[in-house]
Amino acid sequence: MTITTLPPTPLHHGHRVLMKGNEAMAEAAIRAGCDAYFGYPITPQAELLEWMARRMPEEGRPFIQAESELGAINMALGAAATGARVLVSSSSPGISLMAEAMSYMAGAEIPMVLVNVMRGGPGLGGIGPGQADYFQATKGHGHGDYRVPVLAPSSIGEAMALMADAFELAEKYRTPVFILADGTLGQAMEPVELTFREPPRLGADWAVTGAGGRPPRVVKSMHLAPEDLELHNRHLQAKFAEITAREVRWAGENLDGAELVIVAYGTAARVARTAISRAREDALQVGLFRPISLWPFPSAALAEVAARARGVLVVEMSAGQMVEDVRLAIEGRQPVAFEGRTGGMVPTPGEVLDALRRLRGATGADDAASAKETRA
Amino acid sequence: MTITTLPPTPLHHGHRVLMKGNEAMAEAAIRAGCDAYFGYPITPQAELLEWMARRMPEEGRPFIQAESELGAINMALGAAATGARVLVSSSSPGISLMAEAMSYMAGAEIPMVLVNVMRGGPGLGGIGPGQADYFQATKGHGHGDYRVPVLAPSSIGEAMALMADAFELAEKYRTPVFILADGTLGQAMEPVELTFREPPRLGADWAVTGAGGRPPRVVKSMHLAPEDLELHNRHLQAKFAEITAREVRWAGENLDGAELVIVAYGTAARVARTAISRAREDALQVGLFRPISLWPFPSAALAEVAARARGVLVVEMSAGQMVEDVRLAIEGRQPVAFEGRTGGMVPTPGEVLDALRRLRGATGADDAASAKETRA
Amino acid sequence: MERSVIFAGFGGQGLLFAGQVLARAAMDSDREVLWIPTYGPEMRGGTAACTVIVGDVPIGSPVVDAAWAAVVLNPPSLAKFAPLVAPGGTLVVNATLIEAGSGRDDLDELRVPCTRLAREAGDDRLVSVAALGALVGRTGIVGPDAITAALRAILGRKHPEALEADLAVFEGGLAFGRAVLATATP
Amino acid sequence: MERSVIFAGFGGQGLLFAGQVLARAAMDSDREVLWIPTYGPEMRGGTAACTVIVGDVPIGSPVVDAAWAAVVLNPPSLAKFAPLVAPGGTLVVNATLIEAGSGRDDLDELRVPCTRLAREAGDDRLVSVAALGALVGRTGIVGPDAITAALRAILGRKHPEALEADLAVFEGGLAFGRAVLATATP
Amino acid sequence: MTTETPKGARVIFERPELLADRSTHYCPGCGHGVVHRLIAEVLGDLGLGARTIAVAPVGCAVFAYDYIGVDFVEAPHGRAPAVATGIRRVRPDAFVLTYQGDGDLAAIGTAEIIHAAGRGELLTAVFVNNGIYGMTGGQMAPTTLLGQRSTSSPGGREAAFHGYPIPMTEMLAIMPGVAYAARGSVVDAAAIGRTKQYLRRACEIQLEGRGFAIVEVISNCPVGWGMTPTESIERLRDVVAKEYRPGVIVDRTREA
Amino acid sequence: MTTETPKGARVIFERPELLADRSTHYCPGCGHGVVHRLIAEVLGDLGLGARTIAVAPVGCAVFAYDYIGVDFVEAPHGRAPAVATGIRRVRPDAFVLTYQGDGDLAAIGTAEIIHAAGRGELLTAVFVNNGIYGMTGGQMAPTTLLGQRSTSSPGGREAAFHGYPIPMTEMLAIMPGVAYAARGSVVDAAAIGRTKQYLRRACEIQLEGRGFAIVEVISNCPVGWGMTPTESIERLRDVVAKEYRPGVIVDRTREA
Amino acid sequence: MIAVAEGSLALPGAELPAPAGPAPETWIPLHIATDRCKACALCIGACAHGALALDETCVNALGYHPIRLVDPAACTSCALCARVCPDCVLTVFAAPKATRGAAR
Amino acid sequence: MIAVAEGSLALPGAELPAPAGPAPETWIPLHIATDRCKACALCIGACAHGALALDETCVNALGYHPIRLVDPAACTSCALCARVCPDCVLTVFAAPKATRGAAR
Ligand SMILES: Cc1ncc(C[n+]2csc(CCOP(=O)(O)OP(=O)(O)O)c2C)c(N)n1
Ligand SMILES: Cc1ncc(C[n+]2csc(CCOP(=O)(O)OP(=O)(O)O)c2C)c(N)n1
Ligand code: SF4
Ligand code: SF4
Ligand code: SF4
Ligand code: SF4
Ligand code: SF4
Ligand code: SF4
Ligand SMILES: [Mg+2]
Ligand SMILES: [Mg+2]
Repeated sequence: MTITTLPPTPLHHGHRVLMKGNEAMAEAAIRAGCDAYFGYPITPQAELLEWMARRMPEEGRPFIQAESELGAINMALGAAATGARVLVSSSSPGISLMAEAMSYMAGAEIPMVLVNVMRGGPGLGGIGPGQADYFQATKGHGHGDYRVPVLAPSSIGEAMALMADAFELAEKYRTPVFILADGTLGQAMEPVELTFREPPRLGADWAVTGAGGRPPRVVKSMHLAPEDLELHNRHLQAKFAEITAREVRWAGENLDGAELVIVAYGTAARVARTAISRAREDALQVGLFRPISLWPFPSAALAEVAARARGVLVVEMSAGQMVEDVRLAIEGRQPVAFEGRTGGMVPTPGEVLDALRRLRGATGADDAASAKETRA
Repeated sequence: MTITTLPPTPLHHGHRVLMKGNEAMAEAAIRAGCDAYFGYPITPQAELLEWMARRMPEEGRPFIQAESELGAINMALGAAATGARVLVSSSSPGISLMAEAMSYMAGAEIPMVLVNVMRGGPGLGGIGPGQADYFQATKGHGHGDYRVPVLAPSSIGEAMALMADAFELAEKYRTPVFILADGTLGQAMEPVELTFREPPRLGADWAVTGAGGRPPRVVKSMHLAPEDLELHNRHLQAKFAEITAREVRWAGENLDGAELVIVAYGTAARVARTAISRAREDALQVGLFRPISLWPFPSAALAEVAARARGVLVVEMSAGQMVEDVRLAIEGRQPVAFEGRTGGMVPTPGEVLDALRRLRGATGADDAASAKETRA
Repeated sequence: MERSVIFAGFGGQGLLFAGQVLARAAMDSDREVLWIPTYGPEMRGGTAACTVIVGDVPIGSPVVDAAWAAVVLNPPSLAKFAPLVAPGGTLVVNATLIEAGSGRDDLDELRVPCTRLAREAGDDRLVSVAALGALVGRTGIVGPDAITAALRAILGRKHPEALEADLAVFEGGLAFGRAVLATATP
Repeated sequence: MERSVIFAGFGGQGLLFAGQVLARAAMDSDREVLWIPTYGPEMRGGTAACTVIVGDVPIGSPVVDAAWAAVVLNPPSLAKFAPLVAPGGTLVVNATLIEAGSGRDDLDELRVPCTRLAREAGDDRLVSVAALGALVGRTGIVGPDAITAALRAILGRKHPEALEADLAVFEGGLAFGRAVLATATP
Repeated sequence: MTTETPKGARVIFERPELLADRSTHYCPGCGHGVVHRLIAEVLGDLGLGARTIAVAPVGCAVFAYDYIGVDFVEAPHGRAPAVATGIRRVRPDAFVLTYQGDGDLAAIGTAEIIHAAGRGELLTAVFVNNGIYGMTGGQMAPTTLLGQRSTSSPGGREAAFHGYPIPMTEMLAIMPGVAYAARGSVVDAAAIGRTKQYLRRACEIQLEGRGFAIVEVISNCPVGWGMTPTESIERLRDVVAKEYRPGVIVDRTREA
Repeated sequence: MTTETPKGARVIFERPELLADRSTHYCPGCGHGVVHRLIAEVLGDLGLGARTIAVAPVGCAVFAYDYIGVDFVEAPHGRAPAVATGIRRVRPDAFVLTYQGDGDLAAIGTAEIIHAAGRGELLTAVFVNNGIYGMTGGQMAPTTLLGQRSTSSPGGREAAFHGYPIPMTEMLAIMPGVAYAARGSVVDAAAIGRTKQYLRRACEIQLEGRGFAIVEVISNCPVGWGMTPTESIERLRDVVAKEYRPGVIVDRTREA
Repeated sequence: MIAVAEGSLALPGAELPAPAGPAPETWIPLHIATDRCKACALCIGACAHGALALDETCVNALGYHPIRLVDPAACTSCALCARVCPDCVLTVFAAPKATRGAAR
Repeated sequence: MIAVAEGSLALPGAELPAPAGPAPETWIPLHIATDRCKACALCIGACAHGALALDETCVNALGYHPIRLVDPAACTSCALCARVCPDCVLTVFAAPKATRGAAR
């Protein structure tokens, strides 16, 4: 069901146009200097691939619809190993097939940006929007000790801006970076100000380019001797610590004097925003804490914000995944409640409002309990 | 480097023999009534596949060395969809390739047992023992909202016993089950009492067997309408809640009067045990809390045990993964410290002892801080 | 204040297009807007729908508890979406294909022979444009000129040949919507 | 009390086998035991090693901070493992291939011409069995009869042809280990 | 709705029993509907409905289980041959059939089909090649012809940039494990009749235990091709069938 | 250790410059060593060392990057052709070479090699077929011969149970994107010489921009085969080479 | 609320109205599952006798103008239409002896 | 501590001792990187003149009895041995005019 952004390219910097999320992300990547795109069709991200299929050749840059997600992610591994700026996109089932290669890239420290336009799972599930790949993106996708930065836009404009940031992060820290969007963001159209940004090229003194005039380089993740592999892991952990210290991103709204705080990202955060404005009508002061970097998770900031509120409501389009990171940040000091829909359903503002009312009604103790229930 | 258990089969019930972990797990599966095995070679689990290659034909049961881990896990999906008792085994990188199919099986509620003989990562990493796939097994392997029971043996004998339990759990709850072992357990030999158990057959009234005499059945994970998929997710979540309520497993040692508690599983728990006995020598009372089901995690039991101690030390052969579940269980009520080695290295009893001494020395506050550091 | 409109009907009736025209018109009228389809796998003959939310501040929730208006172009859509319109909201019904009514007396319900108007203009796909005209004429959610401008902007480049018919059908729908308004006044 | 022995040398020297024989002997002597190889990809010529831990209660840690004894059959193994032996521990050195000593004066260090003994018995692989004999003769970690029984149990079924040579080499190593003990006495 | 025969009249053609009496989700004119009917007819003719376990692909035909009245397993995208292998090995007496599209079989599922065929698994594989990714919106498939436009080859497929179409069935046919490989089409009633014969033979071969059997059916995707159903059938006949020539590609059960 | 030429003497044979002067981790007699040397010789002869980006497999040859002195990327198991495709597309002026074993290329990597070949990627693929999974301990490979014992086919490979050996290079050769496909061996100095010629041609074809080129080299795995190196070479000559016949399989650059 | 009475076209529900042309009692060689027809027109092309056409006068439950046997007399019951129909809309009967003559 | 003095075999380090047979100053057509030899014996089979053999008298750093040119005079510098050696242990030289005669 391809509806193409109107008007078609060229899209002039500074203009305000109505763009489809998938297509806006694709164009933003091109303008951010994406040297190559590799992908495989899957709903609800197909338009991102299709946009690239038309635009990359126009720009004289490689585009390949690979034989599979395995093919796409490994083409990306090879291209990125040469220092190229590479984008890959897919949706939930396809992302699962990329677990091994993501672990390889994290291990070999290969920068690359991977967009997951999440849909409802598990399995083939459905094609409606979802946020149930949070655990996968932030924790256990591939094997081994590694983390990758995960950026979660909640508007099409933000998705475009984060695309450039994602490439910058990837190259600065030599790591794959996830952009975690969902079907709603991918399929919706919004007016966006076209403000493109191409991050500076840092120069990859590690990349394979042909050994001419220098000793050969190897881009690899294997370190057969456990002693060596542990050293490498220490290096990676130090890098993750640095990212955690420096690259936390989040946005707050109405947090001053907020009685309750909603923690939500992406599309769920938009629903929360509407619920919050309605809550004001019945004199309930609610703030929004919106993590933008899901890893590193803004734990310290959240702990501080939550300390000033009576309770926290986590809203997700899942059965409750980010809620674990929220609880790790708050460590029982405030009650944490959860409201979520699954399988392609999006919570409505009304449902969130009800959850806020319940949370206000409940005592801290009750809430803590109900929060636990949500994890049962 | 195939060293085969001596003496070779037949292995009589009741006998005490010296067996290699990989081979013991394979034989235990056969005796538990495993109807089919599908695998792909990878160190350090190759001997499990090789044992099956010899024994399954002896038993007149199917064995296939698939073209890949994707092939193996999907053959398992098909065989298990008919109600057969199916085993698959691999090691870290191969397990990553099974993420999509595991999500499908969780979604379609197909019982199956998957053994991960963990090695050092990330990427190709190394072949030494590791425990860095904890997040993957317990949280984010595949896409979508699902969990699968994860059983972690810490001796070869226990691995054999858990094999039968795993099949039983899988069929009782119609879910894939992980057995999370590591290279040490797979490669080591220990004397084991051969006590085999074949769980009863429950009869699969959902399985595809040919529709003769009844309406056709479909084993699937797709529910295109979000409303339907959400209903299915509610059903799955209810099942996960039931498993969490009923199937928590853990073992405790010297917990009474323990000043400090070590939380560790698998091989790390064995190292902890030795460290604990040494600690007694310098009058340090330390207990061992050993989760056997990593999901469902024994949160309530741990919270209770920890409440009686001054501090908790988590020991893992990783950069710290289970430590998150420990902190979720304890929610800041006691200091949580972490000691781990990575990349195929195994912590020594001496290192663990030092960590215990540091934890005793430190004040609760310091420890909480240091615990945080370990997550940085 | 946010105004949400659901467009629903057969896949072939051009709903997504009409929704985009409205969204484009809203944007060009300096309003904030969000267009979101209920996307699905390639199935013709099924019921398709999209929602357009127009507001003064950036749109928050892409889902609405109740719609400000709905345009239903086939019987299944009436059944599914009429109940989702907020009390006092507007319901545009394609009278050509739908005999039944919503049965709600708290709606401003318009029966518009959209398919006929469209077919008469020679293109079934324009059925949604006719309905859009009626909606605009009835509610003034955006100015008619904004719609015609949007149609020119969108079709002008890609399908100039189609433009005239679209404009004609829109005008027809618009007049229809306004006429209804007139009869309603006294 | 736990006793750990490291066997290390060239891949072809039969270390894993010798370790298994010791493990089997320990088990049959109603001890608890754990055998663990340092497993690696197929590389010949590299250094291979295994550890055997014998105790009275089920073995805890598969790794040891310091070994109770080590059997090193080639120069790299001496360099790598001699430092890991606990003070007062035993070090069996294959004098045929290793000229250097450990340089430690807190060890009971035996120089045994293992390769020669083995080669004389016609099979390089038995070099480890000779060393095992010396270890057992020197330390009595298990009874000699347990070892010969284990050799019979293991080889009897799979390689009866090899059994006699193994037994002979073991006896040779055993005598050597005991002899050393004797010379040590006065 | 069931149809009762007017008195005295003879039934020349009617819906096969194994085909559900309901509207499908397929687009107007889509060949999947014809292939579904042929499978239902053949399974019915051979009396296999009761012992068939079929494997559905990920593609427009994922819903085959809603239309063909036999047990079904839904395979992950491209893995149907592996899933079917698992079924085959534990259910020796089942009749196992796979149904795949060209993206499913010739792209992501390449390894699985080749190795199932290489093992000579006793499977009957139905491969509906419409030269496009229908379900996801008309992207290029490995079988898309040179010059053909798709939503991911908007300027038409170019060998140098997109690569050549892959002759999947011909590649499979060279493996000794493949007992039978044929290519049919849905261009007209006669071709549909021949396709049915191929399918029937591919089923008999499994029953005879002769090896792996595959029938490729070149089909249309009016929506993905951006044509009317009639135009798409003309293209199938005049263009596609010239590249992917229908006929029996290999029959090792006939070889000496 | 470097070797200086005795005064007055002419060098008949010496280690090629691009081959590291160090001991390899390969088992005694392993054919990987010979293939490594040939690659180093050919890249040297063609002066490609400076612009070559090679892709290492997962297999015993994963360490190729320790021995052949060019830039290397380590691919996940079986994915070398995809990795190389990515390199190829962003580095048009690089010389891109892949090195894979039979488990890597013909099992888990089946889809990647077929589609890289189908796209006609400008790659030179070296496929070392030793009919076994060497690195993991001698398990059966797709190329293992019928009757051959391995740690995962202890009774010998049986067609009915394990399937047939897969003629991978022959399958690849039928695709139009494949400009050149040949099979060499390491049975003796003469065969090694021919193999070098094949490798050289496969490299030239990439330089000429003619398409995808692959050289399969049937090789030995004494350890995996449970033989002495000498016995393994005899088996390679007397048994393996009879099934996988050396020679040029297709050369589309010679065709009219 | 306002109900605007508009002379809207007569609409069938899921049921196709009795076909025009031959009166009900005459012999009809085709049974048409009108509600499942998607108007792809492939059957029209398959019919050598031009006996079929889409019925522009109505729209079925799927939103299409369904197929109609416009010239029953021309129909030879060859079933080519039914064999090419992707939606198995058509059931074909051979005329009973009596009527067959009559149809000619 | 006890040091048991045992007459252990003489051992080369990474360096192969000067080969026996021909005296050092005589011409040697092969250079052997002894430390890299894995004693696979493939070169022995390749040599038509039986000029090569494994040296059982010593063990190299890898633990093998390395190859040795036992009959330099028989060597024709054909390099077949070197071409089959998987470890590139052998470098082959053609004798300078003078010595060549002498070697005969
Ligand atoms: C792992 C994965 N990747 C991608 C998809 C999206 N997807 C669904 S169907 C399909 C391909 C359909 O093409 P084809 O197999 O030719 O079937 P058709 O619809 O044309 O009949 C794809 C790529 C998916 N569901 N899972
Ligand atoms: C995903 C994954 N599966 C399995 C392995 C284990 N593995 C390492 S090498 C190898 C195959 C080696 O065989 P081949 O490709 O023939 O190379 P050879 O060692 O024989 O040269 C396997 C299965 C792995 N590293 N990664
Ligand atoms: S998209 Fe193509 S293949 Fe899919 S149903 Fe429509 S016509 Fe058929
Ligand atoms: S295992 Fe086989 S392939 Fe690997 S190095 Fe040894 S001989 Fe070579
Ligand atoms: S072929 Fe079938 S679906 Fe198409 S028009 Fe004819 S009857 Fe209708
Ligand atoms: S049965 Fe034959 S003659 Fe009659 S309508 Fe169908 S195609 Fe035409
Ligand atoms: S060069 Fe030729 S003659 Fe000399 S040793 Fe080598 S093979 Fe023998
Ligand atoms: S071939 Fe090479 S490695 Fe083998 S014995 Fe001869 S010199 Fe040594
Ligand atoms: Mg298709
Ligand atoms: Mg191999």
